[in-house]
Amino acid sequence: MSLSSVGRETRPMPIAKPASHPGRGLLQEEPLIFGLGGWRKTGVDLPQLPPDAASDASDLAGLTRAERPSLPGLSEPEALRHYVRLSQKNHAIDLAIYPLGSCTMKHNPRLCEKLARLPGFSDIHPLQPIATVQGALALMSELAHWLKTLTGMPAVALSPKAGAHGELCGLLAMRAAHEARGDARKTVLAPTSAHGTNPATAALAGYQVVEIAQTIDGRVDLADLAAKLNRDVAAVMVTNPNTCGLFERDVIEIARLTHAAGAYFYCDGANFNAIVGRVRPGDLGVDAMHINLHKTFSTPHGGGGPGAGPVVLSEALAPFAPTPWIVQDGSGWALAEHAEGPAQAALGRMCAFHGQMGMYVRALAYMMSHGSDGLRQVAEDAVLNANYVKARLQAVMSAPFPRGPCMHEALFDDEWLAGTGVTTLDFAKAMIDVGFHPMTMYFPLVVHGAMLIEPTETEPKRELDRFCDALLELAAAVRDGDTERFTGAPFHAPVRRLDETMAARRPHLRWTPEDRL
Amino acid sequence: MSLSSVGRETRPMPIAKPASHPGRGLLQEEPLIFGLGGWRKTGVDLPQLPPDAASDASDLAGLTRAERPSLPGLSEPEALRHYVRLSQKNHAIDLAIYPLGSCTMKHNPRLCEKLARLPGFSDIHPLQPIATVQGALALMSELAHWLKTLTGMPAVALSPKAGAHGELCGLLAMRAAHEARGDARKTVLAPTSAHGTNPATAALAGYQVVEIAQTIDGRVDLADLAAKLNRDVAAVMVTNPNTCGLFERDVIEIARLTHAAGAYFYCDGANFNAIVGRVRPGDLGVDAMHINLHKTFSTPHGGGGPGAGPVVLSEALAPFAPTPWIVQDGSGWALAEHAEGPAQAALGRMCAFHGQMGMYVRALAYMMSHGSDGLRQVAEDAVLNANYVKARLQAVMSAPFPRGPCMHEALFDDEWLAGTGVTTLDFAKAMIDVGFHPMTMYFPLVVHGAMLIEPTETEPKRELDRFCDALLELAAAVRDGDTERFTGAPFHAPVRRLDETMAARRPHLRWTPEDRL
Amino acid sequence: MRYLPLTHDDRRQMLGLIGADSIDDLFVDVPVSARLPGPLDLPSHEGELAVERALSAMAARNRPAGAGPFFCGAGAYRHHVPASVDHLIQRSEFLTSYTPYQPEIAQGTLQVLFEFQSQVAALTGLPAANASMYDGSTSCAEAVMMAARVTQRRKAILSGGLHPHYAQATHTLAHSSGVATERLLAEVDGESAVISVLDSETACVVVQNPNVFGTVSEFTAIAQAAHAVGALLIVVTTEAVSFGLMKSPAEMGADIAVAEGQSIGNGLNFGGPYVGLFACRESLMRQMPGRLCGQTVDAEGRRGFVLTLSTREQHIRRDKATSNICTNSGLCALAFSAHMTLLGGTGLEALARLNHARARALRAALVEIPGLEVVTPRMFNEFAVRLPRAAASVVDALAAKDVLAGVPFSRLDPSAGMDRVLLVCATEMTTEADIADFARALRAEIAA
Amino acid sequence: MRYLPLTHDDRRQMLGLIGADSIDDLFVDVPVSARLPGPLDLPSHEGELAVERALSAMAARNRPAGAGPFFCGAGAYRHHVPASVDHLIQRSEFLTSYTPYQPEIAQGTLQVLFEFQSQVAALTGLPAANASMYDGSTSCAEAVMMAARVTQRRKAILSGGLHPHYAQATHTLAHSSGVATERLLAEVDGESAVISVLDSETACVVVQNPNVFGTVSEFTAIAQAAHAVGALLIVVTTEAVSFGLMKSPAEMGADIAVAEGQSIGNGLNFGGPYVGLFACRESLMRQMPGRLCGQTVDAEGRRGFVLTLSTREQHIRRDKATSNICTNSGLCALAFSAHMTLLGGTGLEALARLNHARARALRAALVEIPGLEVVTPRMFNEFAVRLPRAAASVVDALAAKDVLAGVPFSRLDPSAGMDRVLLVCATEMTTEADIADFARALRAEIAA
Ligand SMILES: Cc1ncc(COP(=O)(O)O)c(C=O)c1O
Ligand SMILES: Cc1ncc(COP(=O)(O)O)c(C=O)c1O
Repeated sequence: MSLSSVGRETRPMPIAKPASHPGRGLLQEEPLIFGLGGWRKTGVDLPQLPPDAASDASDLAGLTRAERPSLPGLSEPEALRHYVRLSQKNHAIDLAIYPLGSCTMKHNPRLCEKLARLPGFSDIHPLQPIATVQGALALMSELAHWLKTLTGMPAVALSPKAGAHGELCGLLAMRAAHEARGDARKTVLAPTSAHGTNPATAALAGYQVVEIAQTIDGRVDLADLAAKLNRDVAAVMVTNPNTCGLFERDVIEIARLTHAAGAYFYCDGANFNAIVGRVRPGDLGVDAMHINLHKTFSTPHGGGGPGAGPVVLSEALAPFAPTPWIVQDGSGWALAEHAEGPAQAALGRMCAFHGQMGMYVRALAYMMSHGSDGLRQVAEDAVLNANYVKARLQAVMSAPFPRGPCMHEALFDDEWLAGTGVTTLDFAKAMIDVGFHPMTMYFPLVVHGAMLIEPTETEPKRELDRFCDALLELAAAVRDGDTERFTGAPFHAPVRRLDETMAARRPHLRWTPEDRL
Repeated sequence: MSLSSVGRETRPMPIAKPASHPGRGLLQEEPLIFGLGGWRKTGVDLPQLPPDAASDASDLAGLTRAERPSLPGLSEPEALRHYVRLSQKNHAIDLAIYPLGSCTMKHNPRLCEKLARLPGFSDIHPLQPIATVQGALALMSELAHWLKTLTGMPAVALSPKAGAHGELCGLLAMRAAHEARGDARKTVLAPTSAHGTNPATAALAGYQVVEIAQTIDGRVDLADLAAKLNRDVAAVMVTNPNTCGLFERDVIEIARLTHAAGAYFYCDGANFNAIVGRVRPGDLGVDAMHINLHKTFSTPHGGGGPGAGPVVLSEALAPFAPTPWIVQDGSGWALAEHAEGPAQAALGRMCAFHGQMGMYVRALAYMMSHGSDGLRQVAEDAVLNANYVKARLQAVMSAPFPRGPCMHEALFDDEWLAGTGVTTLDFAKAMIDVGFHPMTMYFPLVVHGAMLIEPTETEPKRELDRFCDALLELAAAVRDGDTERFTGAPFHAPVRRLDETMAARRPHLRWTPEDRL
Repeated sequence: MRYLPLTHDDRRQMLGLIGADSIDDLFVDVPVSARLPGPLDLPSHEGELAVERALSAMAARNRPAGAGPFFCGAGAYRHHVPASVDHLIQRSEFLTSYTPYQPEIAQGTLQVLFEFQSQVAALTGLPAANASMYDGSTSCAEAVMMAARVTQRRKAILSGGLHPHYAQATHTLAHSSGVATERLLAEVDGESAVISVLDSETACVVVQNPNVFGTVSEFTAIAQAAHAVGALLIVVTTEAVSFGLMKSPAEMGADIAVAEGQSIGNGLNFGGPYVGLFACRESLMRQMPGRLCGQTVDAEGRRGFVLTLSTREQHIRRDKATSNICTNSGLCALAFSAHMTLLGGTGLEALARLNHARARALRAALVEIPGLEVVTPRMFNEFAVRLPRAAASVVDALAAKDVLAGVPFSRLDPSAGMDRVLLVCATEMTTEADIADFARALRAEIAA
Repeated sequence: MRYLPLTHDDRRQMLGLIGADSIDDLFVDVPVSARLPGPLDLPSHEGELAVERALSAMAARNRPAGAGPFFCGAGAYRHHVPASVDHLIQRSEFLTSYTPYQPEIAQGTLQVLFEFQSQVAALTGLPAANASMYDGSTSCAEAVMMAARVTQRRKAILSGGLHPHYAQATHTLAHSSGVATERLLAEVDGESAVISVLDSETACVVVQNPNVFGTVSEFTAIAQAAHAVGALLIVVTTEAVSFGLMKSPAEMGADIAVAEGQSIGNGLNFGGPYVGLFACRESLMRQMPGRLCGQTVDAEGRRGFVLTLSTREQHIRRDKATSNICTNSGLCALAFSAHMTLLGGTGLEALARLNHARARALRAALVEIPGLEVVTPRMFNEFAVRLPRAAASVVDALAAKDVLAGVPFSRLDPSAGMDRVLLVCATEMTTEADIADFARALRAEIAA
């Protein structure tokens, strides 16, 4: 994840407005669809209705809407142009490094897009007769096999729709397990450095959240954990590698203490990319861990989603996995869709149908392409790239945890900016002007003015050098006191710095006829 | 077609070079593939060879190359990024109006792209048994039916690969027809306004080219034509609507005179878009006309091709059409691939195999989508858009043929720029700075400093107004003597004006290790 | 490996600069006992061709909806998606971008989201729409949690016409926070039954239109009754195309409208990814889950868009957030919005009418079959029929004849005692020939 | 109509501004007799769905190469094209741009063309390559015309190993300008026979490697003989993958090299669109047909690319141009270049070796069949076999068994008296199972 600011909404100083052009070079200004004058148009040709059909409304008498939705329709040329123009105002992994820490923005193979579009996958209905979707179920169980083998866990629930949904699934399984043995519990322990979804999920699952302190070297404080563990604690949630990009050295002890207290150990697997093929969470005592297929296994982020968050489960939690379950039956594959038979203890259903099939296809294609050898290499190159960036920038930018290697991401703070009049936010916006997307800012919260850089394994050395050179050049400019370059940034983006304060003060969430176009 | 200049290669005055960034905002600088360091790499994973296979070279002893081609290979992330970055340095019809006169840059439906990729079309071999490609032959004959009906001509040769190839096919059919009756001829008549491919084709077909004069209202001078017609003339080549965007009022008389002299009438059909569904060339006395499927029928230009140039033929020329011919036989469709049987008199083969199948699929999908009603509307809207632009700009920009309507394109000259120090070329480059692609310049040659604007029917009124407003604003700037804005243009394109003179003086056509990267 | 740019030389040089002897030095923090010595027991890397062959073989073992007669609906619908929509969502700049946290270089995604929100608001009639949820079912669950927050009450009433999967997903989520879900008995025309069980403990009632049996209803009375006891009305829609013709949730007094957006712009995909639509009254805006895109200006006063009101969200409010959702369904929202932009209000209404006409034609054909009874009183594009025997067995028998006959209600809810009920659906994709084949096969099967 | 943005209102307003009463006023220059009163007798417009159904039905009546055993080559080859290549050529900015006549806003296309030319130069070994031709056969024809221009001679000798379609296309073009084409008798290993007919009238000799029978040869002696009489050597290659392993045309003394580039980056497409590769010696550069992209600098001294030496071309030189070609095969050149960039020299060599190995495996399987004789002495990835009876009938019989057995030579040249010769090809797409099925079916067919 990434924040442009936390409680630090940007509020740029206004600047005189220049003559606006229809476009500039290749960059086109583009109005809203509401400004393109398609109020009575449509860009879709449908067959004419049989007149009787049109007229006869016996079914719908009194049930139809007063007036048709007032939405513009555009011819295909207009619509296509609208979106192509807009697309060019976006940064993308296909354009340059996307160094958002904790987001694992890696290359998305086009093979995966192609395969997900095979009619045999894209044009099948979730409730077709089981005999007509044997290939789909086979693919899901093959994916499950890879996930279980890579994590060393006995079971996996595929249906969660994203990481946060997977967290919820994991905690609900723990709740079900506790309830099953009449041992209701109230709290969840999580470090301050945890990603926002961890406490949010715990609350959604009906738990109180208690924070665990962090040691000066950026790991969970075992003593504090031990002190806070008690019979009310349902789960301990730890991210590993953690959000500071560090491996939790004492993870096995964390698991032991957690289990000793009768609690379960939830591992946030968003950073699995750093260890895939080199470490199995199952060997660390984990009870549940979600895997963001849209991170480690490269399903595209698509400007915010969709993703998928399968959750691997320990023996203890497996019986409580949500429905549906894929089960082998003599003739082939079947689905246990209700809490009965093998799925009797299931915690229920996380969502309609069977989860994110489109992501399963992509993730499996990605895994098979890399293989067990390639996936191990993924982790190694991801960690190597992060340490390379850390090594190159450390001299100039201050790192809160300088000693020892980092894992897949390099963390810096804003100590080095102290007194320069340049904030982490300013520095980030200035990166845009030299062609780079900023890193994750102000996360994790435990580090002041955090800058979290995750290059991923799909960045070539050349791009890393380009990136580090640019940051070092900017850092030099900071030292030279060239402050405007930062406080006014960005200068070269499609728009200048945006007023987030105004957006929040007077929320304007949709176009209305009163608006300009 | 379009020229950035004719004998007027641009040679910009050098300017001090600014600090170059790796990128600027979203626009990324991108080196050549040779600069990305993939000399020992590959982005393709192939199965290992059986060792014996690798070693055994009994077939190839002494025949293998001294060293492997020294070409870089890039991983998919690097390769994809390379091309996506480069793509953003292009203008495209999907971004804005592409007003190149004579080029018919219209919207390319994505449905056509999708259908051309059906394995049943994209994955069939041209020499598979005829019984296994009946659908492909059916599609070709369906396309032929549409082309013959729309042009009112009895026959069509599909195989020519582009318009110029179609011109050649037409002239060779005429040559064959003349030779067949022992009446060898030497010359081809064509107006000065003709597109360069007309004289070039005539020469390639072994004819001498004699130019026909033009009347002051931009049409073929009948008297001059009559005077030049004689027993040596094999063909008269006329573009209709012509390259000035005007309909040849006397076209029927031109045909009559031509036939009276025993010559054939070739019509360049590049501008068929202006009359499709409203006029049938067959009703005008045409003997042969090529149809650029990549213009009128919207197969994408792809940065220069591929296209397709089927040629419709009159009764007189039909027997001489090149092989292959599609013929119906009892059991279905067949191909006459050799000059025998029905195709006995065929002029020969224009190319290997059967022509541009990929374009046939797209063109037929486009035709069926529009239908006979929609195609007629295409011509009407194309002509309407051109006349609208002419009407809006005429007040300020000088039109050589102001009186009467134009057809699909509006022609202006540079009289209105006289004495301003701004040339047609300068004006065009300045259009780039306000977000528009220039019109066709310096063509047709009969008009001084020509500016030929073809909007096509797929431009909405809003875009035409944006375009006209911008040109009128620029015209005002010219009158205000703001000359630098033009002579120095473009300022906002990915690169400044390029030195074409140097490129031609010292041709540098490939990267060599001596070059910078 | 084609996806890994580093060469051995690169790795050596980089380790050198880092000052590490080998890659293992970078994994020192991993407990020795947990370090894997080598690759796991899984196949090693494969070329494109091999992977494509393997997955194509799996795909070939499924029967695509487009391969023959097909009548499944029940929450997932087969509609025609224009080729340009799938082309657009594959644009690198949309496909491979992240959540637009840096607005200055994400205006493309942000403007699309603003337009999407505006479209959802127009369709539902409710002014505040968010930037998408996972799908319709999780939107329903989140709506119930939101209602509980707003009303400070802990009981939700779910109508007997609510899609069973939606009811189950809602129960799963509500249960753990102590919000009770009272689900009425499955009933073909049962929406209005919710009125009788309303009380002052009720946080919200959840009704669906058209409901899972395809029945179309009027909720104004329910809205009044709910509001009378201080409860909220949540209207669920699983077939978004119906927005083109049916009364909008707002017209019937809904406080929150949630919908499955898959029907517009998105394929069946065996159930996911889909896109959840979520809209509510202005006054409830700050209680909404999910991301919101808002209009603002840049330093030069030009219009621009940003993610806003994020103080509701997990990354800022943490355990006080309105939801835990982070990654949502952005690209599916783009597909929805682009298809909606092509349709426009005019096209959507025409599409809705066409769907209704097709369903009427299907009903006319099936009603002729002896032993078959149409049980849905008023429908849009799907309806329920009662068969002389268990629907599941009939469906399997027809599948063997390559006709996908619809969804047996028992598959969704085995305990409802509706084993003979079959849910069938028709859309603009359904041809006369499909209908004839279906009717013939079904008649034969029932007679047999 | 979904592709036509103008509304009736727009049209009315625009006609008003133009000062026309109706659209007919704009067609006044059309002779009355030629004005069509209304739409022609063709179907009227159809929606996407209907068009997709109609064309899909046609596609379904073809047997895709990928649907089973397949062994056709003879100038068109089935290779694996990486998914990213097809994705890239669909980028709006490549797909929907025109010939790069405005270099400042076409640097994307221009840099690709410069890289393409550099790649073609490296593969052929000849320094001057153009920006593509229609295909291999028209490149061959243009090469002969170019040789005639350069040498001022009017006779071209075509080897008996040259693809018959190439020979015919060349004859068609050369004939009309009075350039005689002397085509030697079709012969499996006949390239060297050209030497005997060389004389001082000869403008060029055209040889192919591997030739149409799959035979791989050495041309150094031919080059010397040709140069000795002042003729040029033109080397044709129809299987571009062979550049990864075989001697380059330049290594063997070619003056001009032309090739079909389809094998790299482009599908079979029933014969088109393909992409012609054209390269020559530096000294012949200005006589080349087609477009050339050259490197230059912009006003700020930064590197950029432009189309150059256009004084050779039709749009400037008109009837004196080196060719009439205008539209070429730009997008196929991009596909070629992108695939080549993924392969690199390393990958191309590996791919070539793999193709050779597969063909050897095929040959090993077929040679076992009684009555079948392998006639190609040295091959790369295709070869000719002689069957006991007419190859065409055998091929048809096997097609009925869903095995596409290759190309009967008689299909290319019925007059050569080689009716029993069958051309077969194997690539990286050919599996062991395909080969086994083929061998089994062929053995049975021959025995029958
Ligand atoms: C550490 C961590 N945990 C959890 C999540 C939530 O995952 P998702 O966005 O897939 O819901 C993220 C996503 O950014 C994350 O970085
Ligand atoms: C009038 C005219 N004739 C002929 C041609 C040549 O057609 P092609 O480029 O398809 O060879 C063109 C192409 O621009 C043209 O405009």
